[in-house]
Amino acid sequence: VGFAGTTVLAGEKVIKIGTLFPLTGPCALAGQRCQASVATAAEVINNQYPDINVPLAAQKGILDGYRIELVHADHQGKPDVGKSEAERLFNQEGVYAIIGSYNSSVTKPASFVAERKKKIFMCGCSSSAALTKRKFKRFFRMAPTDETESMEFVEVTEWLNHAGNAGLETVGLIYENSEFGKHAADEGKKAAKAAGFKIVADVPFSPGATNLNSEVRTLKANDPDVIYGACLGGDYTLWVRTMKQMNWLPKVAMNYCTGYQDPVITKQLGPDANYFMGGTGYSPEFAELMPAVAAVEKIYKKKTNPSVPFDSDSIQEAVAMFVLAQAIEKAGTLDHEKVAQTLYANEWESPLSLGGKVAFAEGGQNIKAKSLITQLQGGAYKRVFPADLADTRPVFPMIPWGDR
Amino acid sequence: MQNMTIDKKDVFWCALVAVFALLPVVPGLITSTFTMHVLILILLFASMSQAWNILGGYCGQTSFGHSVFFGIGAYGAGMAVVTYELVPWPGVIIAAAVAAVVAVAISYPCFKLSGHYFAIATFAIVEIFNRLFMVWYWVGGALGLDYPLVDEGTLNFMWYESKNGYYYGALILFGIIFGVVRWIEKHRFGYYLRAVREGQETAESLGVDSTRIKLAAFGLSAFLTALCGGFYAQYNLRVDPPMVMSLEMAMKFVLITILGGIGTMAGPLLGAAVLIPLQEYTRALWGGLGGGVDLIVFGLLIVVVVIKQPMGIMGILRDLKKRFKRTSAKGGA
Amino acid sequence: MEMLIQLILDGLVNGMLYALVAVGLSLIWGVMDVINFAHGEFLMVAMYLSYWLGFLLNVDPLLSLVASGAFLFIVGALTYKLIISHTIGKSAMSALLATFGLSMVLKNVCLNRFSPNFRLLSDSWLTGKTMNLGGVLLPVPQLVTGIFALVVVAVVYVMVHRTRLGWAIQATAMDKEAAELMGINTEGIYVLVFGLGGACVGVAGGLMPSYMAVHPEVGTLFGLLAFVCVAMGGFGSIPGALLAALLIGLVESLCGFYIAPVFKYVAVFGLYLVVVMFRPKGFFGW
Amino acid sequence: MTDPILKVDNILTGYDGVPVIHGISLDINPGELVAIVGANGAGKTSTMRTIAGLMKPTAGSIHFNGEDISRLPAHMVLRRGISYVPEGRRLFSKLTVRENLVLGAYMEKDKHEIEGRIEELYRLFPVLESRSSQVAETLSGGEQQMLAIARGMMSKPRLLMLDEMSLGLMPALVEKMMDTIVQVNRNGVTILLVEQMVQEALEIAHRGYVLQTGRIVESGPAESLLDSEQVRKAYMGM
Amino acid sequence: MALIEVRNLTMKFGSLVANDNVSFDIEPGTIVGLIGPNGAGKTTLFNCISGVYQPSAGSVRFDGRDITRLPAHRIARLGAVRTFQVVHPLKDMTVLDNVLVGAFLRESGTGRATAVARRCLEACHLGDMIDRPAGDLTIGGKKRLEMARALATGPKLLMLDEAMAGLTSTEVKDSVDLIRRIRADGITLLVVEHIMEAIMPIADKMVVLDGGSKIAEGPPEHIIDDERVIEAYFGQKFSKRIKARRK
Ligand SMILES: Nc1ncnc2c1ncn2[C@@H]1O[C@H](COP(=O)(O)OP(=O)(O)OP(=O)(O)O)[C@@H](O)[C@H]1O
Ligand SMILES: Nc1ncnc2c1ncn2[C@@H]1O[C@H](COP(=O)(O)OP(=O)(O)OP(=O)(O)O)[C@@H](O)[C@H]1O
Ligand SMILES: CC(C)C[C@H](N)C(=O)O
Ligand SMILES: [Mg+2]
Ligand SMILES: [Mg+2]
Repeated sequence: VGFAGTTVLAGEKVIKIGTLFPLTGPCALAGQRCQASVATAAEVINNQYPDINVPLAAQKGILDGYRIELVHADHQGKPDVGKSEAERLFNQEGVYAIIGSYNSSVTKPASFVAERKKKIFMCGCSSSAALTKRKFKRFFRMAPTDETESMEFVEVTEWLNHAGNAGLETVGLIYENSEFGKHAADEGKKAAKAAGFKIVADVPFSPGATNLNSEVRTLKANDPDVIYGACLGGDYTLWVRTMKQMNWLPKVAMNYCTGYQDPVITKQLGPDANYFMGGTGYSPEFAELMPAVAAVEKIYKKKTNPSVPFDSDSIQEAVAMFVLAQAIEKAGTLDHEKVAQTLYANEWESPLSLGGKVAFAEGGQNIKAKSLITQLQGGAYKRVFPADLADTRPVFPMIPWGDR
Repeated sequence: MQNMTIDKKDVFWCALVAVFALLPVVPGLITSTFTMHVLILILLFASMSQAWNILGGYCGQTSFGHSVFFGIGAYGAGMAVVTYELVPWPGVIIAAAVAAVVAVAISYPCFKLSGHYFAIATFAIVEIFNRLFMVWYWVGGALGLDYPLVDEGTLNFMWYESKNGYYYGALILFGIIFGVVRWIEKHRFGYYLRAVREGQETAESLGVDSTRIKLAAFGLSAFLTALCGGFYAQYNLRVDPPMVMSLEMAMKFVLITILGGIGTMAGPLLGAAVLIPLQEYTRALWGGLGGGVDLIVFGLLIVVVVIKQPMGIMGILRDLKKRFKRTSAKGGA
Repeated sequence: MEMLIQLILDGLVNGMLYALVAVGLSLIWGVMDVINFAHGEFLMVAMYLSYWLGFLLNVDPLLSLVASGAFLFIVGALTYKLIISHTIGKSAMSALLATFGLSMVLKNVCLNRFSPNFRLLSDSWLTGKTMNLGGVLLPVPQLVTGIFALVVVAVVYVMVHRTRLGWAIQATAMDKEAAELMGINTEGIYVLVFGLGGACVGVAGGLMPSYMAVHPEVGTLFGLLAFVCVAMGGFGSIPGALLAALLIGLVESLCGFYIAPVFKYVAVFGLYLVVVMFRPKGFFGW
Repeated sequence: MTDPILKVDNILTGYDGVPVIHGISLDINPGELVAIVGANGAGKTSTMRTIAGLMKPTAGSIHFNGEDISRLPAHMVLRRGISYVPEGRRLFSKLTVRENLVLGAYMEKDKHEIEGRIEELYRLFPVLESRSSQVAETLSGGEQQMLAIARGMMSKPRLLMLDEMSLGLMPALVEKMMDTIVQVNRNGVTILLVEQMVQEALEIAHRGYVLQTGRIVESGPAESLLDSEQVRKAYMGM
Repeated sequence: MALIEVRNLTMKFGSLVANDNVSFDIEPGTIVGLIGPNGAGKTTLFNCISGVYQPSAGSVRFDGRDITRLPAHRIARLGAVRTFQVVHPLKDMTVLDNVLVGAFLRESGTGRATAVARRCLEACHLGDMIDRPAGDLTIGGKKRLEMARALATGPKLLMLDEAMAGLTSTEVKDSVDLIRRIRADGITLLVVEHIMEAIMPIADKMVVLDGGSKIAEGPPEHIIDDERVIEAYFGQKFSKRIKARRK
């Protein structure tokens, strides 16, 4: 029984690409955005957009008239489902490659399927460093890893000590106890320890918590100067709200690409969202750094409901689509081996990436991946670090709840 | 009259044996790996639910805790391969034994509880185990265990391109577990199980040591469940607590059995044969739409089946049989 | 010392919220012996209703809880009429299966209609207010929820134990057929009980968007905790559910702080096991 | 002659489509005490359950006071004035004796009236008064039976149906129950009695019906049934 | 030596003394009737002997062994099996399966156990119901099922708690015949019964309880004339009748 679902019209040349994201379940919000992001990129590639300044936008399709056709799949945030959906995409739907799949825990088994089938797996934003340490030959990841982000956090912390005389010594961690949170926290701890900071609080919590009282109390009791946070969605708002209720804040709070960078967070939390910091790969406020994004984002906004701009995670999925298409175009063939080699061999133009370029090291990590440290000020993501890209000085220490 | 019923039963069993005899040649007939995948899952989930059925169906102790044993089995395989870089077999066997021991250990306090109190206790146990495994570094904690690329074959119980190996594995598992239950059903142990379910006091008045019976049922059920867990780890190449040791997984054991017909031999198979394809095909059809349409349809279908036939699919079959009998009786008269 | 007081108050306030969620479940479970697996999703639906009323019509949660209570009454009654009534007297487990299906439907219909976005009312009357009692901080929204919880629990208790209707409810719970022979319209009682169970959780959900984000998954853990509360208190015992909920809140708070936050739910579920080891029918169960 | 208070006309009922009552007709006049006797499994209980509205007849009709009640649910049947004391007691096991009695008068809202009825019944069954705050579950078998009857009478029915009332009662009590029933009947309550103790039942009844495998095989004045050779042989072991 | 020796058995529920210092013996091969007013403590005594309750004081010896604190299933294994006054059929199992559970106590093979079960069912006049779910039986049917099930365990002592309640006189007669046959097979019986037609003719000895204490013990003829028993249990009218019938 085939579930082809699409018919190839006579004469039309189609490259099927599978998308694999958590469209339902606890990570559905992010997953749906990622899916929309890939769809946006595919639309730009398939049609002529002379005014969009992104490779392949100006031409129609690739490889002389091939159109990209997306086949969407939902892994619900579950590794077992992700693995079987990946197999279905390859075997049943006959997709050429898969883009996905947000959760690192799912990306691992799903990309395993691709690797042993000798097919390409493009990963946008899964952030576990382990993914690109597996020496896979057909796995490529666009985003920086938690490892790099953690080192960045430490760098910022040191910089604040240095430039701002902040006297930051102790670090606390709060993270959802999932594959992602745990991994991020481990990296954070490692980096902080290496730089001589003292870890005074290590607070994992079960995602989807009914309250975060004990978690925040524990933080408050240990009173770290800096917090590295990895909380998603509802948990992030709950965390911030709970800190407010307990009338406590660290001097600095830095967040992995998570709840912090959600484009609607400022709407949800209002002014309470301010003065938190985090790693950011993209935000509409970066327009001057990444001028090409605006036009693409217009399409993206139409595909999201409620309509939102790109965020650092979802935009990476569009990058993945663009880079893959560029590689196919450049390789001039659909041969997986050749395309994979081409991907490795070149440095790719990527106006949607903060670094502007994409290039892969062995294992598939994008070595040009970059993120900035931003701080929410007045509801906007202000760039605060590194200095050469900054547009604002950080507000530091965070303004206590009572004085806002 | 008596002969007739025996004859009919024989026909039924012959038909069943014929179907099972055909099962091994299935891989030759099916080219789609997705269909194979669905078949494998049907066999696996039927086996899991049958293992659950020993305790939950025959013995009447509704456990929402079986994902603990399933998880232990999965961790056994996973740790053997990932942590100790061995073949999965010793891990699975040890884990199955551990699962049985854990079952016996937790059942001591739990068996004092009746009905829903027991059910909630088992579910509390899942939540506890899940959260402990999430922070237990030795078993991988929240990071879970990811399979490395190992050689294909029976020794590693790992196949990449073809699904036939997994299919036969699932079939053997299915054969073992259904065989065990079939044996139980016809022997003293099975009668005692049901007697304990229907009335513990009565059973004891007839000389049945209900505590021992329940312990045995729990241990056996856990052991078999763990075997299925090991298979699942090998099949999915990853083990982590939300995947194998969650309440959601535990619910599947219960749902499939209830849907098929609780406390019956064929129930788990029927339930899995309906629920799994429903789940997989609705997802294949509508999952990509993104709005959870597949899950809405899936949920609605469950509700409709229950409304139409609260006794499960076995109930539907029984109704059909009754109707058939009545019409044939009329015809005969 | 101050910390201890603070933690105890934290726990009690949270416990009262759990009680409010659990009381409806206790009613349904105790009277009908039906496990309503969709209870957490009822909560979620109520939260959405309250959120939308606040977002679109600017109704404060303190007012919309009336609407969400009423709406969930209807949802509960309909659930009984359309689904549960078909399973009564058949297999004990079929209601569980049906409500599991229902919970899946509700969760995903909300996901489909309202998107997976999480939503929070950030300018309700109560949002962000805290009360400072000599250094001990208490969040006002949770406190108000707690007060509502006590009121609702008291009302339900009085209704079940001090009124004619309550007698009828208890009689129906014990022996449906015999109750009918007393002239009690048991079908009506069932509809009412399911409706009331819904209404209780409706009130809880109505209040919550002023401090908790609403999203399709929000009800899950609350649902689980409600199950534990009801069982720990003893099925059908409303004071039992309240006591259990408070205890759960306390254990969560104290263990979360003094041992480690990751273990707080381990402690909660462990508490249930400990309680039923000594009292196999919960605190006040039969 | 007056119209019958209860007229059962050729009813058919069964369980899961398997018929157990194959066309039963009964007429009961106001003020009568009628006994239904029959062997185990003859369908006595099923007949009563059908009249009480707990089972729906697949054919035939039941008229009470001229009104067709065959489609009414059980609680509506009670409101018409028919009280059924079921086989096997069916007490509210976790409630006290007194609470069970109060529930028996569920349809009555007047507190004093309820008190009055309870007093009355306590006079009839003094044991119950001494156990009034004991939980029904822990009563002895006989005590439970008394409570069941008392509860059935709490609604002041016009027609009282008693199913196997003597089951498990000690001889002295059976005697007393029979006296009580006659007493209740004299007070104007019509009674339909199902009994295994055929002799005792027919001794107090005005009329009787004999049921066999879902059909009425004999009926008539109680004395003539007592004398009937067939009845004596089949049910009285003589 | 007596098969069962009950010594000073006392059972209290809170302040209520359900059995008060009860002692009696049962000789092997006899039928002992246990009677007494409703609530006298007969069922409670059964529960204490069969291990459902742990007596507050006193002891029970069975076949020369102290069984006072043994769990119910051990006592059943030793050969003292009881039926329940409030019937407890294993509802969703068929009539045959119900009895099989009993039969498995002595026969581990399914085939032979089935043979035993069928024999017991025939004896209890349930032969034509074997494939029906036990829940479908009428009260009388369930009572006979209880008996068949207990019988199938191959007991030394069979304790029947009102096994004949709910039967018509003719059916009672059948059951009495059955009990006689059971005794002829060498099984000792302890029978609680309110139907005197059933118990009087066959009992070798009667034990009468009232208010938890034993008020009389002896052969049926003596018991009938015992004033205390008439007062507490039979009632005047009834005892007249039964005496008349005896003549
Ligand atoms: N719940 C049931 N399901 C199926 N069949 C039943 C059920 N209850 C009774 N029956 C069958 O219906 C028939 C009539 O039963 P009913 O209870 O009316 O008899 P009865 O005359 O009251 O007998 P008894 O004196 O033993 O109480 C019997 O053959 C019985 O097996
Ligand atoms: N579990 C219990 N808790 C409290 N009281 C009990 C319990 N079981 C029995 N009783 C009481 O003990 C007394 C004896 O009860 P029992 O059931 O032994 O009487 P019985 O002689 O069998 O009467 P019957 O002939 O009516 O069956 C009764 O007064 C009863 O209320
Ligand atoms: C923040 C996300 C990009 C990280 C993702 N949840 C992961 O598992 O890697
Ligand atoms: Mg009857
Ligand atoms: Mg008794």
